[in-house]
Amino acid sequence: MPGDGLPGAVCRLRGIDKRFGDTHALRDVSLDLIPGEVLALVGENGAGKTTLMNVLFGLLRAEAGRLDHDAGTGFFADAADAIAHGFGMVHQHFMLFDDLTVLENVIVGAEGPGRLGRIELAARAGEVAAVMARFGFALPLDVRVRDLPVATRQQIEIVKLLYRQARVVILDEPTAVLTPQEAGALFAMLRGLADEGRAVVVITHKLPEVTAHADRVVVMRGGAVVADRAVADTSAAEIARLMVGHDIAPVAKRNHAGAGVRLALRDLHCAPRAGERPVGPVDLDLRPGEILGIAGVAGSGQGPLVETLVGLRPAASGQIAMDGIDITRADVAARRAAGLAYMAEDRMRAGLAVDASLAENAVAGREAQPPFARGPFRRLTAVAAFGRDLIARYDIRATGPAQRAADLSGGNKQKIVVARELAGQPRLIVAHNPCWGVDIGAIRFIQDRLLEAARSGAAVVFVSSELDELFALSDRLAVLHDGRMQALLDRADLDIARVGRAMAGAA
Amino acid sequence: MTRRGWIVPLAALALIALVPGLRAVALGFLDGAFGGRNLFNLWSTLSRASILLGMAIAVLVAFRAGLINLGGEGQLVLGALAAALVGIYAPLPGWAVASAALLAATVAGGLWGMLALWLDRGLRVPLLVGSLLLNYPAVQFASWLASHPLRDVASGSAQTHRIDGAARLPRFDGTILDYGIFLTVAVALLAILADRYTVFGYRLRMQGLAPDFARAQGMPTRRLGYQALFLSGAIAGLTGFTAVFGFAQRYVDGMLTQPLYAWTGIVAVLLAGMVPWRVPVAALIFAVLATGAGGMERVAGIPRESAQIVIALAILWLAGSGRSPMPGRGR
Amino acid sequence: MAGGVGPVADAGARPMIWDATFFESVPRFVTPLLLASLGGALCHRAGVFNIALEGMMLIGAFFAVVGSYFTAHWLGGLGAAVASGLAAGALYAWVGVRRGGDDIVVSIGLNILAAGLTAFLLRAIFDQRGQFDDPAIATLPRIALPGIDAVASLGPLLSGQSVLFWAALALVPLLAWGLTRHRLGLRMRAAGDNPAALRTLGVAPERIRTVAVLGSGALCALAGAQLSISNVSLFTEGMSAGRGWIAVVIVMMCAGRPVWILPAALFFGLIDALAVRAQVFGLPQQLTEALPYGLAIAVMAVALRRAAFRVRT
Amino acid sequence: QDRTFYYVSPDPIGLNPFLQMGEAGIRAAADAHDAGAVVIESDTPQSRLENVSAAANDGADIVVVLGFEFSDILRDIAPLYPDTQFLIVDQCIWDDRPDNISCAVFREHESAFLMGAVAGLASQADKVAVVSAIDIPFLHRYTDAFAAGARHVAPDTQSEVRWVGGQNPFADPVRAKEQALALAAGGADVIFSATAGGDFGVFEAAQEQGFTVTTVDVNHCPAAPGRILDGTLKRVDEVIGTSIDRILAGERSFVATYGLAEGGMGAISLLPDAELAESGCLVADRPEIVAQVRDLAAQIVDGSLTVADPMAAD
Ligand SMILES: Nc1ncnc2c1ncn2[C@@H]1O[C@H](COP(=O)(O)OP(=O)(O)OP(=O)(O)O)[C@@H](O)[C@H]1O
Ligand SMILES: Nc1ncnc2c1ncn2[C@@H]1O[C@H](COP(=O)(O)OP(=O)(O)OP(=O)(O)O)[C@@H](O)[C@H]1O
Ligand SMILES: [Mg+2]
Ligand SMILES: [Mg+2]
Repeated sequence: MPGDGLPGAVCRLRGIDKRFGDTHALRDVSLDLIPGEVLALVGENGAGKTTLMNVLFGLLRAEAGRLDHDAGTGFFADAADAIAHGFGMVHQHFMLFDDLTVLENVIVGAEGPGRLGRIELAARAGEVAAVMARFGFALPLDVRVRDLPVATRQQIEIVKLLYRQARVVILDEPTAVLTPQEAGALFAMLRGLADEGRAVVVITHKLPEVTAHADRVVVMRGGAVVADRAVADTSAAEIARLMVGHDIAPVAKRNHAGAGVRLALRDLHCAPRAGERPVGPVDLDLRPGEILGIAGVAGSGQGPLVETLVGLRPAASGQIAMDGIDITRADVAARRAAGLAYMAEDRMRAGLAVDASLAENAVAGREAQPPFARGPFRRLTAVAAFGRDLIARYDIRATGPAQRAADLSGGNKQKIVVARELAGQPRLIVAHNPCWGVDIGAIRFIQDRLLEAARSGAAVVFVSSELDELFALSDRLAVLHDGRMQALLDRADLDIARVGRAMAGAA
Repeated sequence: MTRRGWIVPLAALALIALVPGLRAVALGFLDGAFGGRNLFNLWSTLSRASILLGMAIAVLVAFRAGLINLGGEGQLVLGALAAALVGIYAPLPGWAVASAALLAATVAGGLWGMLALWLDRGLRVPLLVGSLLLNYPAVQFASWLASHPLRDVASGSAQTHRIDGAARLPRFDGTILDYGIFLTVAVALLAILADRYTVFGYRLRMQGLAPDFARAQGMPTRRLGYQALFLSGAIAGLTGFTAVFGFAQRYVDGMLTQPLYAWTGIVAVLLAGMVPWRVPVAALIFAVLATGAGGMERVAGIPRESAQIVIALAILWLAGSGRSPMPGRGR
Repeated sequence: MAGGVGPVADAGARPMIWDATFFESVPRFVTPLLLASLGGALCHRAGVFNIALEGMMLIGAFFAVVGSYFTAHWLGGLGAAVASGLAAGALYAWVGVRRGGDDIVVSIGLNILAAGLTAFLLRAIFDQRGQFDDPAIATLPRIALPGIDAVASLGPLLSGQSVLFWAALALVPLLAWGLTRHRLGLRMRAAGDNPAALRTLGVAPERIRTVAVLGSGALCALAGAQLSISNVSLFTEGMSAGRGWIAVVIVMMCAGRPVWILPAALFFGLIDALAVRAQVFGLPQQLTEALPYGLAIAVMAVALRRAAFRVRT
Repeated sequence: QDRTFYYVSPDPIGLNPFLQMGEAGIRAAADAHDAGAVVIESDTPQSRLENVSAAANDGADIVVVLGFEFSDILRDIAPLYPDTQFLIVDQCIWDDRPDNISCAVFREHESAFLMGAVAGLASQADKVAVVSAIDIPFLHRYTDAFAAGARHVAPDTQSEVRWVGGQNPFADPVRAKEQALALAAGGADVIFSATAGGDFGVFEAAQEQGFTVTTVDVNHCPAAPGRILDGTLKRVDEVIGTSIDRILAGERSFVATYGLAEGGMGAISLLPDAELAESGCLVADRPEIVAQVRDLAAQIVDGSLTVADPMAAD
């Protein structure tokens, strides 16, 4: 009975169940989407939020459950079906075509009428321009997406939905890559859409956004919905407790900065690759035991800076010194020999050889040193023993040192990286988003290890996209904007508004 | 192979055993591969397997490092050519000629291999295409040398003079199999052991599996790449040496290209799923297929191209079953 | 001439390379390269690294002869060639697109299959080894251009060329237009750019890529048909003779852009034609053989250094 | 049938008339001696080696191979099979020939010289040319002797040569055709086609451009009506028959040489008038040319005219 059973709701999910192999990603989930309402969907990493939306959108098949919507009953066959029913989704990772123009990005898959498949480009451009005018966007239609900044890309995604006349608008972590100010503007726009009678769903990890902008919040944990209530009836603290199942004590952080300078950057400029914007100048002094946080919206120059620090890309000019020794021209191996440890952001490609075994990953970087090698020959027993040792000490969930790294869960993969990098008693740690995509338990574990390393005298450069964890761990915080150091704040001066302004480029 | 992987071959075996016509074909095949008076065909098969093994190992070394070297043919031919040059012109005692030729062959093949990587790293011509294109100048240069300056005019063929008898690789009595097989087998053994038991092998493997990872761990990836391509080319060159000093006793235009040794080597490595110890097995299987198909044709009149078709279908079947033999290229 | 054998040509024989038949021969070399490169471009743009162009060409060359011989009409030859190219493309699509096989492995498999299958069928159908020719093989019609014939320099170049030459030329603007202004073309570029994103828009990238691979199969087969039932009227084993690889180079160099592919194919066709003629300069034949490949490396080095193309390998 | 004769070809036989004659010869010999005949085609150096070995292994009484590709192979293989007799046609092992190898070789240059004479006489432009497979000494027997023949009858004649080359020089009509077209464009109006499997391409070019052709080995005239002047005849089939007779008669390790005098080489214009009229060749309508060619042939046979052997010259 379409329509009848949905008083006030545009769609209704009931009893959804979904497994990926041994992972029970969704357990008996039910959810109503209501026109005119902004719904926040929250939960820790891996709670099942994205999976649930993918099921709703026809991108994944549920094993059990049903979907009722205002035009009928039954799951959508595919994304095309969902789009045809007025559903639109902005995905967690941008789903844009870098080499296509903005206009092409918007119309692919909905090219409109046209004889024999011809695209009436002028007519489509007019329609897209009309949509943008109505919602106050100003995007250049014939620029390639590759050449646009992140916040603009976000807007293209939303224009895509509006062009397709979506009545249900789902955004998966849309604010992860935005400054607080940009996020505020986005929510204002979403409120406008809701006021026109659309149902809006926002997935986010930022609880202040939930309390400030949402009407209703749904909390997921371990694949199940654990709370569904009006925002007015709850608080950020309660939502956090619901998410992790217990209260979270704040990280115990004390300043251990010692004397001397461990890392000195002087007028450092990173060598840009083709199509990149220049990064620099960066000037910094970092003391032993000190944790320097680096904040900035994605693409502000964190990547090039980190790569230059660890020796993966040359410096265009300027100087890097470690313990007073110039290492500007030293390669990765030399820097590592001098005590550098590096936790790469892209753990699947740079942090790990996922097709190699756990033990082989664990000894990387020291494969030629005793006890793992004698002369040119490897000592396989020592390698395996070291793998077993790490498994025990870091509580890595694996069948043994010979297990393929690819078969471990995300958090356990990251534990290998952390364990390996800390095993050598490093003097300088460069950690790039080390807690990205791992669950809250593992996050605490990794953060504690970093604090421990700082306590025993290592200097830490801690690059993260999460302001919360930057605030919790940093002794000082550098904010990057468009490749330049926009601000350098002491722990005592940390203030969300101030950091947000610096991220957006204001002084 | 998985459990399911055995079903197709087993079914094929059963079919062959039950149908009389097929049985005759199969017997012709087996005789062509293993039989003959004094097991002559078995020795022929081994002789072919030796060259295929060399080429497969050459490919393996590069592929393990993630470097798609399709230039084996040029490296093989230049190695053979260098060996022939030394073999014909070096005024040395037999054993010294052979050693110098071996050295020249490995260096020539190795340098040609490195050139392909330099084109990639230095000029951005992708290795896959650059190494492939480098085959043509190498093969044509060898063809020119064999047809003009180095030609054994009296023979009427485009071929160089014969290597002096004292320098040749000896043959097993009464067969066409020469001692070159000791060289290729030794190289294969070394490569398989080095892959597992040396730091160098480990680094090559890591670079092949995850190049960004190897770089981030401070492995000398640039040097490793050139070393891998030099080794790969050198092994191909060594294989060329065994062909010139063993099988042919001179360089004959087309002797290494027409039988598609280099391509078969690549295919053997792919079919072995790049697992080192499986590569010699695959090389042997291809040698058996080739000589056996010849026997099948002689006995039963079945065109020997059928073997090629079977190989191609096997590759496609493996590719489609999702077990990508290329590291880091799978799904 | 090297090698000590006295020259047969009389001393003073005038080198003749820029004569009328030379220009007439250029389109014959250009057409197969152009068709195969355009086929490769479809795959390139759709994100399929198809390096089986060589094999697809060979299959097309063979079946063009089969169709032309049995129907005694060139349309039969083209029809059979296209059908075989589509079949080869379908095999590629099944293994490489639907089942997700690695492009390089699938391509190598298909190239080997093409060589083996054509040799096998040559024997099975015509009971021949190596080569099949027969007066019954109908060749493609040549299009005479009465007006242009009169123009001294252009006459031989443009008049009397096969239908496929004109078809290939016409395909260049058609594909260039289609890739931007046709729904399928836009989706192809999208599939090559970000297949996951295309899927979220309700379009299955596999389907688009399948179309691209089928198209490349058909175009490569036509390239083969030009070789076997237009340039000559016969089939020889290995007839594609490395042209498919040159086409791969052209596609990469031009990043799959039809408008750039045309001059590149002209260039390599010209080199190919020159290589055949270069003996008049007394150059050893092996040098002229190697020339296109050496030049391909050089041109690629220059082209790829200048423009920062993404080359997917 | 208690005897078996084997024929191992160096390349796929295909439409290569020379290799086809080898097959015809072995079958005729087998019929004549009530023996079995087995034909094996090779395609690579390795398969030549394997096929010769397999033939000997199968217990062949006589193994006939065609072409220079087999010299090294027989030198190695023959001593292993003393009970088998080997016959190399078109090539020989001159030093240290094992006892069980005999040779039959031809003086191709004698016939090629005659083709040059035909071309020299027929050419209106005083320009003739040769397309041949690959620049090797053996093929200079065709190219050089042809040029010499043309100049012998018409000293002002220019002669040019082009090689097919490529991956497959003995069976590449595509390249053969391009070379012929280029030569025609340069003004040659008679072209000698000595490309083995590529001849068909030269004939196609002749039909398109209107030049005439002389050919090698067998009568090609019906394949390109109105375009072929004359051709050499190489009696491979007969020579195989004669040689097998000699082997069966107990002769060992002989070298037989065949030229115009022995009848192993010939030309269509030298055939009896009735056969010549039937041949379909253009020279049949040019009695003045036929007369001169027959005269030259007679001089070669009686020794008053010697055609230099380009292979011996080197
Ligand atoms: N394609 C997949 N194959 C296997 N497991 C998957 C797949 N997609 C998701 N999962 C698993 O399902 C669970 C739910 O994942 P989901 O992506 O829905 O989490 P999420 O709540 O969106 O987390 P995050 O906040 O990190 O985005 C996780 O354990 C995840 O690892
Ligand atoms: N590709 C794979 N092959 C085999 N097993 C896998 C694969 N991916 C994940 N698994 C298994 O599935 C389980 C769930 O993986 P998933 O990444 O969802 O873990 P998770 O619960 O989200 O943990 P984490 O929070 O550490 O990411 C893991 O135990 C892992 O062993
Ligand atoms: Mg997870
Ligand atoms: Mg998610």
